[in-house]
Amino acid sequence: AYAGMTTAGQYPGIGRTATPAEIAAWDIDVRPDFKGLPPGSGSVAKGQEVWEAKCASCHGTFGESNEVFQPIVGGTTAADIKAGRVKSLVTGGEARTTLMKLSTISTLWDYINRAMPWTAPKSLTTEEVYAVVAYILNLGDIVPADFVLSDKNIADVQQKLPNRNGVSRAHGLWDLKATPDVKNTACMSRCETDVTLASALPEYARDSHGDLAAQQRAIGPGRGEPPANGTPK
Amino acid sequence: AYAGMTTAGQYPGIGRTATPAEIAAWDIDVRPDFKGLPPGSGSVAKGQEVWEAKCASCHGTFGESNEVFQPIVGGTTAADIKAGRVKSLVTGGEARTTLMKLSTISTLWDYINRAMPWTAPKSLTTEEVYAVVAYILNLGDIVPADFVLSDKNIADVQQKLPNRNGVSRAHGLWDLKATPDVKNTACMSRCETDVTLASALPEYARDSHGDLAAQQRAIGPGRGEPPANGTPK
Amino acid sequence: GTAIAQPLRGSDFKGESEILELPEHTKGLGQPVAARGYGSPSQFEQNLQRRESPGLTRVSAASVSFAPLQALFGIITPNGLHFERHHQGWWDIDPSKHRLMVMGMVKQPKVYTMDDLMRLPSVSRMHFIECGANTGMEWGNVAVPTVQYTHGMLSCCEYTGVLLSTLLDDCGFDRKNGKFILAEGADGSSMTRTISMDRALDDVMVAWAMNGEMLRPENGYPIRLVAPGLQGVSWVKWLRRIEVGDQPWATKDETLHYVDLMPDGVHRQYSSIQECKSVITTPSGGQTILDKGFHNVTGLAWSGRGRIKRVDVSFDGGRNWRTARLENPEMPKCLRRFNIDWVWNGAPAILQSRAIDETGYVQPKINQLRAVRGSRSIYHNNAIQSWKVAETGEVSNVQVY
Amino acid sequence: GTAIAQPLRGSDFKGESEILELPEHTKGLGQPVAARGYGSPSQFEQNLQRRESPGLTRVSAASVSFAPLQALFGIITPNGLHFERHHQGWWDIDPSKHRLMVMGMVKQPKVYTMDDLMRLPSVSRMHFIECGANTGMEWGNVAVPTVQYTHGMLSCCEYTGVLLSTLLDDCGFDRKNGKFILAEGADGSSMTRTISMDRALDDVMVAWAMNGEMLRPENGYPIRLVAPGLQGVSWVKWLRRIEVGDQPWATKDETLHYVDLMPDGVHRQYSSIQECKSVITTPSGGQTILDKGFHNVTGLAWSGRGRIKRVDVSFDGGRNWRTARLENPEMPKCLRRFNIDWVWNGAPAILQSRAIDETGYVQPKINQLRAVRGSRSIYHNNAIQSWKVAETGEVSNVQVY
Ligand code: HEC
Ligand code: HEC
Ligand SMILES: [Ca+2]
Ligand SMILES: [Ca+2]
Ligand SMILES: [Ca+2]
Ligand SMILES: [Ca+2]
Ligand SMILES: [Ca+2]
Ligand SMILES: [Ca+2]
Ligand SMILES: [Co+2]
Ligand SMILES: [Co+2]
Repeated sequence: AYAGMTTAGQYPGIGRTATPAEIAAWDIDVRPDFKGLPPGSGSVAKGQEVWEAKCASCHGTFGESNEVFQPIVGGTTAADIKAGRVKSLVTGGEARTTLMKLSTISTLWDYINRAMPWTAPKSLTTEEVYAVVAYILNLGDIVPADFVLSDKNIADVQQKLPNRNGVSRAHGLWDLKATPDVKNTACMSRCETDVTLASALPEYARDSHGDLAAQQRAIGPGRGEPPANGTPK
Repeated sequence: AYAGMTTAGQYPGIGRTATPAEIAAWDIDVRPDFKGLPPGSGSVAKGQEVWEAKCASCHGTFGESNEVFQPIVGGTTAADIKAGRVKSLVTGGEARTTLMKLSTISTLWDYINRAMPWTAPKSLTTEEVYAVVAYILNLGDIVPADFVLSDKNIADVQQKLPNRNGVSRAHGLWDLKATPDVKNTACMSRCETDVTLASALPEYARDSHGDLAAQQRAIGPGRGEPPANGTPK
Repeated sequence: GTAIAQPLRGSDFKGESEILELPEHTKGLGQPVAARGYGSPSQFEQNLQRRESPGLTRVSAASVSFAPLQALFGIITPNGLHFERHHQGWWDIDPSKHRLMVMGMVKQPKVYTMDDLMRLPSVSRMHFIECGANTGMEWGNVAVPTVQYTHGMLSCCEYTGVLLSTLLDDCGFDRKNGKFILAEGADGSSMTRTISMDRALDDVMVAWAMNGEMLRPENGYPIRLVAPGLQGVSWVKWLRRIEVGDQPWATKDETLHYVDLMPDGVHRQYSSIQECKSVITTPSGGQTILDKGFHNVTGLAWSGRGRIKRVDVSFDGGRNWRTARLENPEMPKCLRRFNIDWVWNGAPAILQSRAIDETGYVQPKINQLRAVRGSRSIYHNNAIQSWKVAETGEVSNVQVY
Repeated sequence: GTAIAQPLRGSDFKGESEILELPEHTKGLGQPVAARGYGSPSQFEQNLQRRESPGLTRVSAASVSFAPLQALFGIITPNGLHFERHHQGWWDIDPSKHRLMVMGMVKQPKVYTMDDLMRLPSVSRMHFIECGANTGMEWGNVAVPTVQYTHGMLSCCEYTGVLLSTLLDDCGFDRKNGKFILAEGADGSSMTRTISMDRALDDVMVAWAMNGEMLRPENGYPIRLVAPGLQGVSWVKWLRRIEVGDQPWATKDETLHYVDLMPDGVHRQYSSIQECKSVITTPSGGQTILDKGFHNVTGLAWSGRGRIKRVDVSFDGGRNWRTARLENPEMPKCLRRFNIDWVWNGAPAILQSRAIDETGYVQPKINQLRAVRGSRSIYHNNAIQSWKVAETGEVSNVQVY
């Protein structure tokens, strides 16, 4: 009965067909081309309700809080919306808000739908997700206060994202066949002629990680403290 | 100062010379040629005292106990002493006493000195070790009841050990260059023509290792119990 | 305080009490076998724990704990010390209730139980896993004191599981248009990552075991993706679903995080290969060298592009280099342990290691990386690490060029 | 009871509740990182413990606990499940007070602290360790039910330490007359074993680490001998002393035990090489095959003489054989994992594996071993293991020829 069944791709008795209902229950991802996006809509006003009830405690009333996670809103301008490039990313420091980085609106929709609120992921209705995404966009001055986000107009909103043109895949870290961007050589002698000490642990950070000696094995060469009988001999 | 010090065998700063007292404290091994045997002696009578006070509780008054470990005494004959080969080893089952196997007297001395009594190893004096070895030999009828074992006469006693000629090093499991004694061939098809079931777990032993299902992972193919929904389909 | 063996003192030195007075364990009876049916480390090893870096993240369930590389040996990371990275906390999932669904552009979408998966042809392979953000705190300046915090988002295990290609074949995936897969976890964050089909078919595994036993809960029990050479976030834990598709997904951790900011303000998206890298683990920051004289200097090297072919070590801040001894096995996308002799004469020194992989790529200096990528990239800092040894024997984290 | 994925039932089958109702862990927040600074296995893995074989020994401190091979993966044995063998119990020794003495036929007898040893040039290598008495209960007849008890005195780790040759060189050993070394432990039994100098200089190590961390107390913390290819008893734990000599020592465990009784009543002394051997771990005795259909049959192979080159598997009691897939790495004196496809049609079957090492030695049948060595040898039973699969799916231990 099992003759010939060990040929590649055939494992008799293993696994079963997934049902449509099962696929529907788990297939929640939404892609940049909006494949997977469920039909529906939500207003900024409704989004504000959701936000204040379920999000603001962690992310701040205006999405500005740095307490639980980096700020969601801030750092984008009307000029950025026009250009599709967030200018402060060129010059700014390391503080980057979600809206500064967001290049695909699907990402925000998908993530809130799957993972937020943090302590109760997947508890939002489809309308609530549309609404709260609309609200965040409104906080970022990307859509007006009377906006209703829906599967019909989300592609238009995509064209307003401040950083929609801000990403690139032309680099050496995605495709194994691509060329690395940084090169060193395997020089063996008289390589650096002047060795400059560019950086050391700042004084204020010395204690930041607790008692370092207590994080080392008490024997062997990798010890945190020299032995009782003193300094190197 | 450290020039040239990484040459083989030279590790500056590592380790120190052992002192004579330190070597004496740890160098307790006694070899078949009696290298390492400390001078001294002990009588069978003294040995009986030691045995009854410190050994008999585990090994039995006559070294016959099987409770805590296999018997120490038994299974040797006067003829064995003469031949230097224990005859019952040719025909007997798996029960083998210490004296049946003992081929070098140094082994008994060394082991009792280093490891017995089990709960207080290295607590015996040199005299006590000589004595208790003498006593065990006497229990095995190898030395008389008035015998005093010493570093002077131990080589003579070696010549009386029932199994002194009972060992061999001529086999394939000691020297990597030696030839293995058992050979099989890598036959691939029609190798065994009749497959005989020679042995299976006896009924009485089925429960000997407890609930086997509880010793298997509860998932995966290596389970102890078939799934609730039944036998192979 | 522990004693160092001293050179033989005057003739009045009889010996150490540790030798002359036999210790209790040489004169007594110890504990029985199976006293611990599943054992744990010695009581004297308690300093070695995985630890958080204070201030790095705001909440501990969306955070990272670092492996104590300063105290590990060889290439295998003990499962109890494997680094952790969770986005919505970890769970100990009942494996009998766990399912894996493979769907999307396939002929037959399928559901597998753990029983099903573990009956399939399996492979066992050793691979490193490194978080894309490892050493990320050091793009700008020295920020953290020890190798646990500079490089501790790195671990290496022997994984056992089924090749993802086996599952994709079993479901009859669309070989023509199926260019990407999405892997999704079963935790609250339902972590999602895109992997290109060529990599998925190459060496990606759905693994249930690490280092001989089932995955630990913190590492995705009962199944996780193993994506050799790719950054850790792609190694989706508590894996529940694989979808085959024709486009990448631009998920939250492909768009808002794990994107590398370049000097021109552009984010490199889908940056995921962990390039060739190495670090000296002993001696390293926060340690103190015991004494002048001979030392074995040791560390780890790895590359997401394949095998490690050579590691050079410098003791003078990069002026001169010597080639280290490499331990076996030589495995692709796996850690490799290196060792090199050093006689310390008590003078200040700067120690560095530089790895070369089978593609010929040479691990770069921090200034070479910064010249191309700036210092706001966060991810994929594979710079040569420098440790400064002071005259006192204290070792600290520095950057030189 | 766990569920097996069923073929798609009638059109009324909407799906499994495990999928349709999202589990708690997909809808909530889990535990933080570093909740456990040193982690442990899932709560669902508690069946897997090292265990004693009842009646094998009389007291548990001079006994053995067996590793649960039936549930392990790959080649690495998790340290918590490594088999144990103690003669006078185990101890957790303070490493700062532990010393190693190297003496005898050497120019300079020396004492090393742990600090000293760990500064020396180190190596990291993967090796199996097998007790010489492994499978010893089966010389006569089938005696025990599962692979844990038939083969569980077997483990495999990545060891880190210093080569014994480095220490012998450092002390200037007598190259001409120093033909043997004695290794001695620091426990109550002060276990002593003779090793010939050619082996000692070849690949024997003084190791302090197993699988990336320090040795476990049960395995000799802080140092043990690693004697690749030799039976476990030679891997002296809690090592305190190495003596160089010109003759073997005939210690208790070289004279009264670990001697192999031949049919002529002679004991083979110094029998210590672990010859080529293999065993199927899944399916194995005490397990039940879930279902007809496809199964991955897997097991372990090893040889004390070097590398494993081939493993053949028979499903019909040795009539016909197929060659299994071998996993990498291929390391000398190290476990090797094999896998082979099998479609079970529900009929009774007898499964066997047969390993071949780099010397060309073919693992023998039990009757071939008995023909030469009888059945009272106790040690070094490396026979082909047979597992019988009944129609019910139950797997049991049998001997066939
Ligand atoms: C209990 C705290 C908490 C609540 C309530 C909460 N969040 Fe979050 N949120 C977080 C944390 C923590 C993260 C980071 C998760 C991670 O590291 O992956 C996050 C991440 C996010 C992000 C991704 C930001 C980025 O740049 O990666 C978005 C968007 C977001 N939350 C939106 C929401 C919305 C909308 C709600 C309410 C419906 C909400 N959050 C409720 C804690 C919370
Ligand atoms: C508390 C129990 C106990 C006491 C007391 C004890 N022994 Fe033992 N003895 C053992 C055990 C257990 C072993 C096996 C140890 C092993 O497995 O290595 C043993 C082994 C031996 C052996 C080795 C036998 C062989 O064939 O391997 C000899 C000889 C021996 N004991 C002699 C003595 C003498 C002499 C004394 C007293 C001075 C003594 N024993 C006291 C428990 C005890
Ligand atoms: Ca089935
Ligand atoms: Ca989808
Ligand atoms: Ca010193
Ligand atoms: Ca000696
Ligand atoms: Ca310079
Ligand atoms: Ca036959
Ligand atoms: Co990460
Ligand atoms: Co043993």
